[in-house]
Amino acid sequence: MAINRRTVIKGALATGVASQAFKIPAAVAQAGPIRIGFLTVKTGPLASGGLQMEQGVTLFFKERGNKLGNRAVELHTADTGGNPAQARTKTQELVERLNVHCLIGPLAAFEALAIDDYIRSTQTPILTVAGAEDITQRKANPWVVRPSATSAQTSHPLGDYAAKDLKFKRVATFGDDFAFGHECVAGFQRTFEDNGGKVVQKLFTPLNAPDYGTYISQLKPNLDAVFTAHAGSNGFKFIKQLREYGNKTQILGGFTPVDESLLQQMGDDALGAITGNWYSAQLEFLGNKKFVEGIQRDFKVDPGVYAAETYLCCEVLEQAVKDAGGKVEDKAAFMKALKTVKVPNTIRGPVSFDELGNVVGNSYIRKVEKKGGKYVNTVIKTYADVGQFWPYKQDEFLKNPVYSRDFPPSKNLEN
Amino acid sequence: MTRWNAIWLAIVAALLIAVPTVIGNEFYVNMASQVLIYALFALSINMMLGYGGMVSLGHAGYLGLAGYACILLTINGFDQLSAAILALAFSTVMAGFFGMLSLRAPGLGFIMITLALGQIVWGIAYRANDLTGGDNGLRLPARPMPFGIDLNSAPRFYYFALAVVAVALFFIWRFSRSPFGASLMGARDQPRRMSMLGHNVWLIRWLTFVLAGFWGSVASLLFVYYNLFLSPHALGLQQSAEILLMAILGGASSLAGPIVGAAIITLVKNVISSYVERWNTLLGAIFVIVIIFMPYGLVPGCRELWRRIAQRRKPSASKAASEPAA
Amino acid sequence: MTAPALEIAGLNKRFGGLPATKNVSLTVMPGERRLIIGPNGAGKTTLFNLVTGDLSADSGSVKLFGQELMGMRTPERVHRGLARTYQILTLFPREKLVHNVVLALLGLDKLRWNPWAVLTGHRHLYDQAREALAQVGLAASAERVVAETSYGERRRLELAMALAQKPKVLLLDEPLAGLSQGERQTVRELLGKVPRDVTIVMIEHDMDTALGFAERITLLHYGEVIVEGTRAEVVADRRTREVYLGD
Amino acid sequence: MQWQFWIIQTLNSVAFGGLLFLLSSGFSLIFGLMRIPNLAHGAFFMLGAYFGYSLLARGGNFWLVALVAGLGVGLLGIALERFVLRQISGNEQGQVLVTLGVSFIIADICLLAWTGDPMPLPAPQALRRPLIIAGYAFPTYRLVVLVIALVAAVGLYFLMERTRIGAMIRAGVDDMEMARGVGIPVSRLFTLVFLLGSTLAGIGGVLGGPILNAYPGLDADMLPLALIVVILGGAGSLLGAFVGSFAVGFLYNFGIALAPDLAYFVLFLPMVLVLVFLPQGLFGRVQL
Repeated sequence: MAINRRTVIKGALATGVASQAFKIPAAVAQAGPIRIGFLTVKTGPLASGGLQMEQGVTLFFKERGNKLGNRAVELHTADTGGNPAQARTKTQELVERLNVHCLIGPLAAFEALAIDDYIRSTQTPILTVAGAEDITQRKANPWVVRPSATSAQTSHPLGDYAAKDLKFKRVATFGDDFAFGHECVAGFQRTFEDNGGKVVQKLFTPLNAPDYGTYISQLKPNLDAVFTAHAGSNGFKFIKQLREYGNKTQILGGFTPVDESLLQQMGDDALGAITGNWYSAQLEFLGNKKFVEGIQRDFKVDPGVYAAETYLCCEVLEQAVKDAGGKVEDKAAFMKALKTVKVPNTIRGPVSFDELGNVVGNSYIRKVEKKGGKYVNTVIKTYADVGQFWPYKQDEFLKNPVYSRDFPPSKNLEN
Repeated sequence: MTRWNAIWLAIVAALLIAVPTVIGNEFYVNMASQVLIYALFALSINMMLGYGGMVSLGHAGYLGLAGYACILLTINGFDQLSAAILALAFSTVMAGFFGMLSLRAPGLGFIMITLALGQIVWGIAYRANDLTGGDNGLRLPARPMPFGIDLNSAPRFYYFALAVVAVALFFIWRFSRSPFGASLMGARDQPRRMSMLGHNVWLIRWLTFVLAGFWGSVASLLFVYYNLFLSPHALGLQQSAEILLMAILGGASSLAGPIVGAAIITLVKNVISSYVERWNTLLGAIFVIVIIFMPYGLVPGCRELWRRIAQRRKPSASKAASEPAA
Repeated sequence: MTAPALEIAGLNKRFGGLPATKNVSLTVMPGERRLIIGPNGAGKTTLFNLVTGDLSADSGSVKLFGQELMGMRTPERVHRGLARTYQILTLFPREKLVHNVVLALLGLDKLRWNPWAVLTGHRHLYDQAREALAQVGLAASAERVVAETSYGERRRLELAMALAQKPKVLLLDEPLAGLSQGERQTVRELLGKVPRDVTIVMIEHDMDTALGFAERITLLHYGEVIVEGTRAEVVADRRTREVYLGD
Repeated sequence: MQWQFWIIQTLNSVAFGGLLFLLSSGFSLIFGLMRIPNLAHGAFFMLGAYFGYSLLARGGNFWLVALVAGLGVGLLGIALERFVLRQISGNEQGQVLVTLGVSFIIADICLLAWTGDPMPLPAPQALRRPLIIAGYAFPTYRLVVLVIALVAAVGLYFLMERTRIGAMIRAGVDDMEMARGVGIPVSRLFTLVFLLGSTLAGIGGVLGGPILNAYPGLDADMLPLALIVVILGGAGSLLGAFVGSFAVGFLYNFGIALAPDLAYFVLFLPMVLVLVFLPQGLFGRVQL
């Protein structure tokens, strides 16, 4: 726990008062540092992901000597507590009191949605890690870029892989009963069924369900696999309980359940699980090796996907600042730079963005293996240039309603 | 009202009106608006808690009832005023129904029914995602424009909230000194005796439950107008507990207590938390320490402390004064 | 022929398997002073609770001036002219004496539903309350808080609250319990002054006072009416001596 | 619906009910005797799980760890009772505030001490292999937890019904003033009951660990369950807590198995109904 968590620069309290960012002429302000607001969760049940997010950001700016391009950086970290109303207040604080030039975060989709209109009205560029589909789709927010993935983006290739490469026919899906779970499952279901697979059972569990025993005992026999879209401690609990009930079914999953940060704790229970993700700590990119070493060195843990997300955000931000010539005060130009940025060598490989601000980049199929006494997510297949609509066409995709419990419709359920 | 009270009131009113000009920064003005909103929540729950002795753990349910009703009506084409009135009416009627269920059981039973009802509202908000957007929540398109006044700037919204809360506070203040209020407090202390004196204790409690629900719903509308967003997180048990804790922390037996409690909890959550990483521990510690030293909350506790200090300063005078009155 | 002030017929109440009152019937005429006696556990207070509606009877009938009370809630019975005091003091200890009486007056006043008026602005309530306090000799203590008064004063406050309501039928549950000799005398005189348009039913153990006060006496034993009659009849009855006076 | 479904779900129900009994019997005892709604009970359960995790990671024997961790939590309970709750006895609102405050503190400190990551508690090696029943696998460990809960229930029954201490506790539950009057050392009894109740919560946390893991939010997930059990069964009665636990176990498992869409209401709706029609719970000894 020996982390230098206090990244907030306390002196800023004195400087920020009463001046509003957009009133300051760009030329004058450019002399000062770039102010970045970082929304994360440090308390409450969601803190696990939030603390990892902080690891990524902390490591990045430590490596860069607190600079982006040639401008100094002032990082302001805010704890949303995983609560939408508090996320909004903290965003207001960052924008109104501390006059940040851009935001990174927040963790959860419902937090991102709670500040959506505020971001629009204050025109604050934000690099988000939340998965909520429509932020970059039907209700696209022009001030958002998402370098990681939508909730379903990595489920699409996994569905494709399960149907074509693994030749799976019958799969049950299991997910947290909230938007992320619904969207994550829906993406898998769509590509899987479009390629001949059948989702024969769909179960959604309340977020606060203490025990999955009931649900697990309801799983159909003769499944080729069970797909899980549980996040955080729920994914952990689900996989442990599945094996506890002696269920040896192949596990498939979205990008949350067998995260590197939890993998060692899960032990053999997770072995063999195949998941779709835009990242793995095993990726051979030079930048990633440095990142993994850095996290292991500074925090004595393996980097999870949340740490990778914010580190990735910083990489994208850095390039965009360079592209914009350091002029983050000109919001429109800076936002344009963010959306048109191409970063060839991030920890997840090359990334660019579509016109809606969502990432186009590699998507990986990974398998949990044991290497040298350690559990790892080995990459077994790479889908290149996967965007949020892959493999569908944007306009056709957007004609459909947003992914939910009921869309795409489930035609193959067995009851 | 004594002359001193009038002077105090004038000073406090002047201070409150001056808040936006004195503070200046939008963020803190918004913070003040939030304190006002939560103060109204705490004041409304305190009608039950302080005067009626009814501990409710489901008050955030009104956020769900009034809040979602208001947003849904607005989205479906109602103008802001009708939406607000209908939402308040709906929520108050539901309060009537909830009151009938909750008042079946006394004490812990009452707490548990209100908790369960709050959780059921939460569950519906969560599960009925076609209607409520589920976990993703719903957005209110815009703040209302009462009498054509645009409320989008922080100071204007602050004054709007201040006006609403002032009206509510005035009502609740009158309520606390009214014959009905006296009957309610009587029913809190000696329910059996009260009914033997001809008071319909059940009806007194139920009406209070409904009134508290009404003002809770008004606070809910302010919450929604302020945030322009509502999701199930805002109406969970956590939120209900927070509202209850505000009233207890400040002192349920006083009118100012809930306001003080609301200010402390809101500020620790939203402002202190930027400087103190373990703000949850701090909040918990405040609860424990306050109750150990001031078992009935901050405002009554401070009043008592003040009285003692004053007594020590001029022992002879106060002794004489306390003999006949006390 | 006027209807009896209080007419109880065939009243039954069981707690679990134990009968608390068994087929109790008694009739109290207007203006009468009735004493109810019986050993501990005879069901005297239970009988009061059944009459006031604190407890609901299993079967039987209670009529107040000919009007059936069964099925009515306590406050409705009170509004029809019933009042009582409690053996175990049931007051508002944190309030002033005058406020206690005001609450009693409010109970019968439409004003009690008003959430807007300022209570202390209604002087007539306070005047009436002070009057009631004066009636029991507590005029000087009106502004004191109950918790600071003596037991005897509280007993008298109980009485003042009941009397302030100007009831037609007043049930007194051991109004002398725990009082000193002097205080007993005060209360005794006070009861003597209650006008005859108030019918009084009293439970009391202090036989000196009780016998001096009552015109008719009912003896309860194990929830049953054993003896009823005039003072002399009951005292003379063999069964009275057996169950009550003999011990 | 196949018959295996009923068997497996019944086993799920009783196993979960057993765990709930370990969780809620302590809450019920404390509430019954002292009228304190100890809202820190969920946090005690979670703390037990975290203590258990750390002790197990140092290679402790599972059953010994459960006892030690439980007693650790029990000592904390005594501290809470002696130094805080005793100051404000009879002040119900104060008790609500303080116990919630303590649970805030515990949750926050757990986050600091054990990070936010879920921590698994390994079940004893011998119990990790699932049992095969009617062709279906069922986790052996859960059945063992059920057996422990039954043993605990019998033990508590003897303690309450057959010992002097139990008689004193029962007397206190029924009428505190009377108990004080006949010379029962009420103060020491309170401390003892608080120790017992908190220890049970702590042991429950360790035993629940291999099923639920230790994670931030476990407290908030479990506390409502304890409340529901106590409400359904009635406070202050061991039998009530016992029956309530299994009733909730069955309601929860069959509710969500048969009507998955009602998962959010499956516990709260029956609770409202019970309270509306039976305000004292099913076996209430104490006026709630």
